[in-house]
Amino acid sequence: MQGGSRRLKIFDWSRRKSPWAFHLNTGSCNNCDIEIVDVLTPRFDVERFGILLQGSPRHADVLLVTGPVTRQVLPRLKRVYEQVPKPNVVVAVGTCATSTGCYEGSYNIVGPVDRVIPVDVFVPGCPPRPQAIIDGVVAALEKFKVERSD
Amino acid sequence: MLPLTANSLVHTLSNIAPLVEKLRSVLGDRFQKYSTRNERRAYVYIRKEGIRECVRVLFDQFGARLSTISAVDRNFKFDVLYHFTIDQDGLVASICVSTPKQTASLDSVTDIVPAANWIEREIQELLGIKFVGHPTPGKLLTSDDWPEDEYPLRRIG
Amino acid sequence: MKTAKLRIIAEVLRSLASRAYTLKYPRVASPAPQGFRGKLEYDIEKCTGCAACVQNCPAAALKSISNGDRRTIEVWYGKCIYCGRCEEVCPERAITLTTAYSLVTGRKEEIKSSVQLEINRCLRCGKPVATARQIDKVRLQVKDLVLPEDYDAYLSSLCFDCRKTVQAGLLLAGRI
Amino acid sequence: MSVEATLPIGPYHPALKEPEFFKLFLDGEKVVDVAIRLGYTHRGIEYLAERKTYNEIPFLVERICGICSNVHPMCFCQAVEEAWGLQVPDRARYIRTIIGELERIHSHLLWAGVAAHIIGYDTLFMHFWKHREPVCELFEVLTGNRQNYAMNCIGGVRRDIDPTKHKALILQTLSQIRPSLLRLEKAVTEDPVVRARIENVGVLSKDQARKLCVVGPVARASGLAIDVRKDEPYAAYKEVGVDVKVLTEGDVLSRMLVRLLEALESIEIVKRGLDAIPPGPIRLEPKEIVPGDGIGKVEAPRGEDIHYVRSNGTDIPERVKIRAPSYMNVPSIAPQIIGSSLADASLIIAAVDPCFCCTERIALVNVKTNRESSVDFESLAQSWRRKSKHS
Repeated sequence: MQGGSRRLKIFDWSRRKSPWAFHLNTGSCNNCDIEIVDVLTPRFDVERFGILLQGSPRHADVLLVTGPVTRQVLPRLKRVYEQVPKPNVVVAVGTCATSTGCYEGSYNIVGPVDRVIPVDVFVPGCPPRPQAIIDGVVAALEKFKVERSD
Repeated sequence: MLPLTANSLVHTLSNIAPLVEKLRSVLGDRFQKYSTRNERRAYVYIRKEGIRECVRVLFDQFGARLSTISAVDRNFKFDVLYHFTIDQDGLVASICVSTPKQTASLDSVTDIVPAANWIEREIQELLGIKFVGHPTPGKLLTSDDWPEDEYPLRRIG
Repeated sequence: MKTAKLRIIAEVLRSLASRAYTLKYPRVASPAPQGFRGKLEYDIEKCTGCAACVQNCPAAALKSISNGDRRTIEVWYGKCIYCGRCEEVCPERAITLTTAYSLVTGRKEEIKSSVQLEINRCLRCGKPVATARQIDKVRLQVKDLVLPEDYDAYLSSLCFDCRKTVQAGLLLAGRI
Repeated sequence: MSVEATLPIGPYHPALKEPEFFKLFLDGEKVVDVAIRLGYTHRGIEYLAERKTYNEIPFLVERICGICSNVHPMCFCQAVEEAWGLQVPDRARYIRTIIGELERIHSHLLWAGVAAHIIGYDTLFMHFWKHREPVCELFEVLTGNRQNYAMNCIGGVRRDIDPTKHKALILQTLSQIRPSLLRLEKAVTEDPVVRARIENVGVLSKDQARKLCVVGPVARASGLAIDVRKDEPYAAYKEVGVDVKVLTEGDVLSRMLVRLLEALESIEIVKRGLDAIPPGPIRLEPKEIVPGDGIGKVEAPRGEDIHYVRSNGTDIPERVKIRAPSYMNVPSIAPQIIGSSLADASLIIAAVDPCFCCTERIALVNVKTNRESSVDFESLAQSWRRKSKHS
C-alpha cells in the first residue's frame, strides 16, 4: 500500500464500495483466470459489491494477479504495476502466484508474484474456489480502511 | 483387431504395408528399418537426408496429418520423430531420424507441410536443432532476454 | 426470425421468475461438498514421521526437517496444489484433505502447519536413527518373528552401522 | 499491399496453454498481415516433466491448461500405459470417458459465452456461464475440485463414481442443462443479429485446414471429419460410440454450431456411459517400468492432444513431448484474419478457442506518425460492439 495519508475519507469509502479490478495473467494455466471470470457471472456475481473488471490497469484499484511470473512477462508485470494508480491493492490468486507451486525449478520462471511487486493478499488454492477469491478481495479492501485509521 | 504384442514385432497390417512399401521404393537406401508397437503405432527409421521425400509422400499421397515432431536428446545425437496421423485408419506413423549433436541440423519441411512452421521453430529454440530452409526462424517461446546459444531442453554432455 | 429476439427475452423472464441463482456468499456460508480437496490436516496421533508424503508431493509443499532429537513434517499451504497425493500414499492414514478452502492471508509464510516427532538416537554411537513411532511400528510388525532375546531390546535401538557391527560381533561370538 | 499501421494485440491475452501476442498489420480497416509471438506463459513444463517422477507428472501436466485439466493427464497416462504395456481396468476407462465428456460440456459452454461477450451480447454470455456452473459444481462433488480434477493416474483413475449417489446427481444435472442448452442454441442460430456478426467471418477452407493440420472443432467446421474418439477410440469410446459433427462452411458460425452440437452429444455420451459402466477395480498398480516409447492421443475440447513419452527404465521419463491442440489451431488464424476487417479480428482469434477470456492490454502503434498510445481492451471491444449494432 502506497500513497499519501491525507486523503479524503470519501475516496477510501468509494474505493471500498466500488473497487475496480484489473486481472493480469503472468503465466498461469488459466484455471484461476476462469474462476475470476466465474465470480463475475451469475452464480457469484461480485457486481453486487460494485466490483467491476476493467480492461485497463489505469482504471484499477485492485490488481488480481494469477500465475507464476515467467521471464517474458516480468518486464510487462512491472510496467502494468507502475500504471496502476496508487493507492491500490494487489491480490495474488492461486498457488502459483503465491509460491510458483509445481512449476518451481523451471528455466522460464522468475518466481512468485511478490518477488516482483508488493502483494497485499494471497489466495492459495489450485484453483481457489470462487468463494475464496471473494474472501481475498474483501480482505484486500480492508487494507484501504486500515491505512486511513493510521 | 490384433492383440497387443511385445515391442519391435512387425504386425501384418493391411493399412500400413502399402505406405511402408512406397517409402521403401522412394527412399531406396535411405530407408533403414520399420517396426510397430501395436496395431496403431508404426515407427519408420530413415536417414535424415530422406526426410523431405518421406514427408511429401505421407502428406501429399497418403493424406497424413502432421501431429507433431518430438526431438529426444540422446547425449551424442538427437532422435527426431515426425508423428504423422492417418485419420481414416487411426494410425500414427512416426518417422524417426537422427542427427549428431555437434552439427544438429535437419531439412525444414515447412514448405511441404505449413503446420510444421511452429513445431520446427520450437525445436530449434528449445533443443538447438537447426532447420535448414525454414522461412521464418526466430523466437517463439523463450523470453526476449533468453541467450541465443542456450537451449533449455538440451542435456549437458 | 423475428421471434428469435424473443427467445433471449423469454430466457431472461424465466430467470426472473425462478429462484435467485446467485449465492449470497459472504453473508450466507457456502460449505464445500463432502470429498472436496481442501486444506490438508495431519492426525498428530497417527503420524509416524516416515515422510512418504514429503517424497511424493508433486509441488514439494511438504518438508521434513530433522533437527537433532526432533523431526518436523511441515506443510506450506501456499505451495500445496491440493492434489491429494499425500493422502493417498500415507501408510498411516494420518493425512486428510478437509473441506476448508478459504486460506486467504496477508503473510504467506504463516500458513503452515506441522507435526513434531521425537527422534531416537542410537544407543551405541548416539547418531539419530528414526522417529520413536517408526521404530515402535517396526517392532510391532516383527513381533511374531522369533528373534534372539536381546535383539528386540538392544539391536533395534541401534543405527544401521552399529547394528551391523554388533551383529558381526554376536556372530563371531557364536551367539546367533 | 501498403501497410499503414500495425496493431499489436496482447500479450495479456489469457489464452490457455499458449497466450499469444498478435501484431496486426493494417491497411485502413483491413488486416493485411499478422505476426504471432508466444512465450508469455511458457513455463517449461516439458523440462520439468523430465525431472519429476511418473507419479508426479500427471499433476504437473494437469496444470498445462485449466480447461483441459482432464485431457492432459489422461493423455500422458495413456502414453505411459502404452509404453509399459498396461491394460487399464474397464471401469476406469468408463470413468475417464465420463469425466472427459463433462469437461467438454463445460469447455464448450465457456467458449460460447466468451464468443457472445466478444460480439457484445453480454446477456447471452451470462446465460451460457450460468448453465455451465452446474457442471463445475458437479465436478466439485465428483472429483473434489471445480477444475484440476486430479482424477487420472497411471493405470486407472483415483476416484470412483458412486453408482447410486453420483449417478443420480450427474443425470439430474444433465437433465437440468440440456433444455437450457437447446434454448440457447436456438437463441444463437435464429438471431439475425448474431448470424450477421458470425456468418461468413473467418472462413477457413477445407484445403487450408488440411495444410495447417488443424484439429478439433476448427477442423470439423471446415469439413474435415477428424475426431480421435472415432478414429482411434481410446478410453470407452469404442463401446459408447460417438456421433462426429461435421460442417463444411468453415466460418465462425459453423464452429459455434459444431461446439454446441458437440456439447449436446456429450450429454448423450455421458448418459450412455453411465448406463454401461461395469463394476470392478478402478486402478491397476504398475509392476515395473518398461523402457520404450508410447504415444497418447486424446480428443480435447479443442482437438487432438498428443503426448509422446520415452521411458528408459528409471522412474523419471527420458522425454515427455506435449502438443496441445491450440498449438495447431492458432496458426490457422493467419489465413482467416488476412483480408478481414479489424473489427472481426478479435472474434476470429477467439473462434479457434485459444480461450480468449476477459481482459487484454492493447497498444496501438501508428506507423506513419510513430506515436504509441495505449488502448485498453474494453474501448476496442466498444468498437467491435458498435459494429454489432450496425450489422
